[in-house]
Amino acid sequence: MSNVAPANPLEMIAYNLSNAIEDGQIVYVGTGLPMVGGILAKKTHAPNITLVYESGGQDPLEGDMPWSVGCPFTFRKSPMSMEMAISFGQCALGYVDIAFQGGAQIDMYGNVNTSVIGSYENLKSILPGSGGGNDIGSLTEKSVLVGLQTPDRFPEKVDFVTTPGYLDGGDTREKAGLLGGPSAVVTQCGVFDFEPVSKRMRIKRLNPGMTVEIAQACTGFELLVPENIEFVEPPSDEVLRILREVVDPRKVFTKFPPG
Amino acid sequence: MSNVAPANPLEMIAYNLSNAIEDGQIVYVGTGLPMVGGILAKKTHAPNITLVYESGGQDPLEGDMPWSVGCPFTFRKSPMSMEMAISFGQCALGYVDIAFQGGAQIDMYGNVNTSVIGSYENLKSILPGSGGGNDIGSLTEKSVLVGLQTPDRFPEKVDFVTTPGYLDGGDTREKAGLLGGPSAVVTQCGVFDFEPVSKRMRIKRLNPGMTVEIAQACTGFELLVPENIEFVEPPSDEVLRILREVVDPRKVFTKFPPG
Amino acid sequence: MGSQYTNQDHMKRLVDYRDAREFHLRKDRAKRDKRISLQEAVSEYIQDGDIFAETGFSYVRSPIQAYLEMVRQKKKDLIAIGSPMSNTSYLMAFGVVKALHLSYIGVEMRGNDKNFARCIKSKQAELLSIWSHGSMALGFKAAQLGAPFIASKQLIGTDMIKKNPFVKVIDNPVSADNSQVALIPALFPDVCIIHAQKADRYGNAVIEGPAINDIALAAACRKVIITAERIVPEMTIRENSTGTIPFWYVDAVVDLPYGALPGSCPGHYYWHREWWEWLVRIGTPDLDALNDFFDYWVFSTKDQFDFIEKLGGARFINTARQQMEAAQANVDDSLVNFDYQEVIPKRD
Amino acid sequence: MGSQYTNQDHMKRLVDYRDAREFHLRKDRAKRDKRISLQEAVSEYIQDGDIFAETGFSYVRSPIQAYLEMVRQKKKDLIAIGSPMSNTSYLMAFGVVKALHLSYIGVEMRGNDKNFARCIKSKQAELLSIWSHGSMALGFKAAQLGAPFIASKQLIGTDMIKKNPFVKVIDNPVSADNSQVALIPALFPDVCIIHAQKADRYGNAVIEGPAINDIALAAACRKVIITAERIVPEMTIRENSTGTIPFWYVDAVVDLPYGALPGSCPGHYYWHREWWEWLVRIGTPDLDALNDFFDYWVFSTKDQFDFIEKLGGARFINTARQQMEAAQANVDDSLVNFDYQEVIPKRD
Repeated sequence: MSNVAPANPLEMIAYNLSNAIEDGQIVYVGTGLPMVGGILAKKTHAPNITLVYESGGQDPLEGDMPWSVGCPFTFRKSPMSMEMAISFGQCALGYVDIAFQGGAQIDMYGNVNTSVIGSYENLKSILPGSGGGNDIGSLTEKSVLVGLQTPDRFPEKVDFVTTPGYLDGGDTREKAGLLGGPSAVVTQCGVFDFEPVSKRMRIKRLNPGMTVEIAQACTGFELLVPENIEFVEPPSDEVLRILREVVDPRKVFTKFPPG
Repeated sequence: MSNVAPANPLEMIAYNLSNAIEDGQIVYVGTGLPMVGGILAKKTHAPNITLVYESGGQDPLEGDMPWSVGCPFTFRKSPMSMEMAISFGQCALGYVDIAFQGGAQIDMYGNVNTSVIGSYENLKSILPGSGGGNDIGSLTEKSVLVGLQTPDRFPEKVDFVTTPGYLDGGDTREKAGLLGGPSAVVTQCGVFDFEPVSKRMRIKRLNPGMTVEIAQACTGFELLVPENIEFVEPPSDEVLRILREVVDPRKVFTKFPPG
Repeated sequence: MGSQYTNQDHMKRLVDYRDAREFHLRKDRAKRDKRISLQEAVSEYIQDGDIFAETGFSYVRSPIQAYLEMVRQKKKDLIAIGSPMSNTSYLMAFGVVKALHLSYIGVEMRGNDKNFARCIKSKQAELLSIWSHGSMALGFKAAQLGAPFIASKQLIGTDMIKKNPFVKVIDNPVSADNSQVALIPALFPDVCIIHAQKADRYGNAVIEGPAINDIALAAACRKVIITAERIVPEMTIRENSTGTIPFWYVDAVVDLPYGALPGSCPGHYYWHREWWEWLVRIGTPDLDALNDFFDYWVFSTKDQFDFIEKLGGARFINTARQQMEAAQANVDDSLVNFDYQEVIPKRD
Repeated sequence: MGSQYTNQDHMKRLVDYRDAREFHLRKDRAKRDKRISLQEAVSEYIQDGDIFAETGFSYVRSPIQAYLEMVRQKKKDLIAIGSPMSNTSYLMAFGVVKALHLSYIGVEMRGNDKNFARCIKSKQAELLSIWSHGSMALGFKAAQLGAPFIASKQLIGTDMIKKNPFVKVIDNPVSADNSQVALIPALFPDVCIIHAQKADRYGNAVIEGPAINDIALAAACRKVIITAERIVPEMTIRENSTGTIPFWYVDAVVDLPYGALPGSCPGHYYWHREWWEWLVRIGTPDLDALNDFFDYWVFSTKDQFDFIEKLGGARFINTARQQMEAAQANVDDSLVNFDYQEVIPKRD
């Protein structure tokens, strides 16, 4: 038996994000768990990926966990920085393979809300706004969405579409003229994808110990369920060691429970 | 009596171009006589002008006459170079006060042809093309046109509008949505402007020894003639000395007859 | 100065390229010594009612000491824009900003900025339009290019487009594919303050590290104040042509070392991370807390040096310098400690 | 490589941002040693029929030695574009270029390029569209920004607009003023060669002096070859983050000192001015003269070193270095002579 503590839910998210990345890809990294996942991938199965950041840092030298997407670790002796408009332009130009996007709400078609709970006229709660989320999600070939899955946070329809997923499903995203699209959703329950025709969210792989019932109970709409449920292979001790000792040793983003 | 040789026709053009510049202005300089005029102005009555170039050089240290708008003397220890699109953008943004534009044909409304004599389908002679001429002439507040005045080179209507002047006269330039416009024309005959309502070319000031009749004989359309003809004050010996010894000592652009 | 906006409607003025052009044409081009104090620069060039653009990246090379001076001087009725615009939050709280074009307000994962919600809910500040970072960045870039607008694949299909009166969606008339595009008009704020690592006395400025939107904003804005970490000889900039902003865009130059604190300044100092957590986690939950926070940090300081004393004085400055040098791999970072005390407010 | 254009119509392909995007998505991202010889790079990455973009500024940091290699390899049927595109003239004469999107062909005041006229008159090459420098520059810039098009005040009111099937004029739907604008589509050439002062083996490249459109073109083009005045260690570029082109845009890196001759390369060498006057004043008036000129300069040389021998060998190289250093005020220019023998052809 291993004497390494099993992954906590945030660590499982970081691990699943990391596994969404293939070696050699160019990865647009946002703040928080995507940073952890991106750096973990680079230090494990995908050493040849290139990380780019919305504040403009391109391919920084490896170093400490950035505290923000504007942290000097995002442009640590990078060959260059790019202006913001040009950095996002790379997503439209097809130079970025994969990007990550968190949100306060994610709906059954992968639309993301980072703007407002309720409405701007009738505020329940105001969120920071799009930032680069809309840009990345509108332009990048593959976006991986990430969030803590609860029925409130995964409603049938988001209160406000900040970042377009598959809009109303089917071919509505394509018809709107958008590029790329969300390819997966990573939560504490596991990994989801989008059914190719309806573009509805579907269970792809559950985390160890999870069940379809738990996943459904965490969700505000009906999840599509494949015939055979697959499970995520738990991270090896070595991967957990790298995650805990090298990638996020101060547990900036992977402490559980957080705060 | 001065023992300095009087200005030759090309030197008079450079001198009149120089006098179109006011101290403190930002001047977009093209190749040839405009360079001579710009540098002469900086070394005489307008020491505080700033020269900018289409290849991107901004405010270079003073030095030798550039051989081209891409010559290192156009970016000699300049604080920065700008990409081409951004350098032209400055004209639209109102950061450039005055620019110069030569052409194989200039018509009665200040339209300029640097594309083709005849037509592309029925070529008499092909010219280099717009280069930055159209951009500068479409965007800059004041453009000063420059050319050797002959009836062929100053036709009623250019064979091809490369750089818009006042188009068909009156308010047609403004209605087309263009910015700024030509403010003067400088030739071996003197200085012309555009009558404010019709926007037709008008004699403003003749060079010493010129007459209305000679100017008209050099022109392929009817020049407007003001009631009282003014004459250009000839350049002082000191200005001629600076022009000949400091600005263009190798007579790259002011040798007459050229070639 | 001496220039007035030709158009007093700020919604129209933001997208009025002819007005911005006229303003720039009337600017004094002279290459003269433009150094004045921060107090004078803020007093003279930030006018009540201006459309004010945030620069830098929230807490990276942002002219935060100048923003605090705006609070001290009780500037009012500004319209804020920027991408991002985390500092606009406290400017709203103190009545400096009355309305905004929103891209993003927050401090990433460091906590919820409850002041922002409070200002909007109480109608202390009004939301005028909603943007993404990239679409707003294209608006500033359009301005810099002298382009009336730029087409984009951003914003399409969202609810932001319904909350943005400036952007229109049309079918692409000129590309190989005629699918929908969003037209982003060139954006012309009235004024911005840019913190540059180096500037000469005339206003030629050097930005090191990410420029974000600042080069475009320097071109777009009618008025530009540079606060400089260092005033350098003109030849220092000319030697390797490292300038990014030419002097003719600039109205005032302020010699302001530490002007980006409590944010970071690449090449100089790492941020004070606790300060930002104090701000969002302790300062923003209620208005009294925010007033106390600003009494302590802003109203009882007169300049950056008073502020630095409260951060820990020379000892803090040395740590912040070491951390930036280590983060930028200019000193051996295995010898530098990045630990800090995360701020976790007590719960009742 | 392994990638094919999805769309074979070059007129459509030039403005097909989805095709360019697909092509970029299929490019090998690996950060690997991309150094190959000039012969290999031209052979492999310049394919007959490609839309080929000129870079640099005619005779300033232009990859002219690579263009001469294209002539030697008898590349054919290329579609040329660029701003400016003075080198396209001789490429037309030798059948390398069969059609072009014209901004400017000439050598400024140095004489009329009669070859250009001859190629168009004889229909050896076809004019596909007519542009100004700035409008074409906006097309490349749109590509770099991921923007399907950019609106401009250029081209309006001219006859160029009638000779440009790509640009459309509409009334501005989004600015304060609804006057006409020209819509410039994003332009996506297939391939360009960029001469950079520095590149590392992976393709990270540094441009010193005017970048013209090259940074945008590196982003826009489906394939990019870098010819480098110097191959430098990766850390040389990282040390001060001086890169302008990231390695993932780049397909091949060629170690090519003197690659911009007989043009100039800022930081390295001044141009050979007589060569350009020989070219336009003696070489272009008739086809026999041009053939003789190229026999001497191109077909009887195999690389830049053979070429340099004909320019005057080490003595010329030293003069060119001195002149560039003097022009850039890096040596005392009062000690350096800029006189040269202007080329005045004998008249019959």
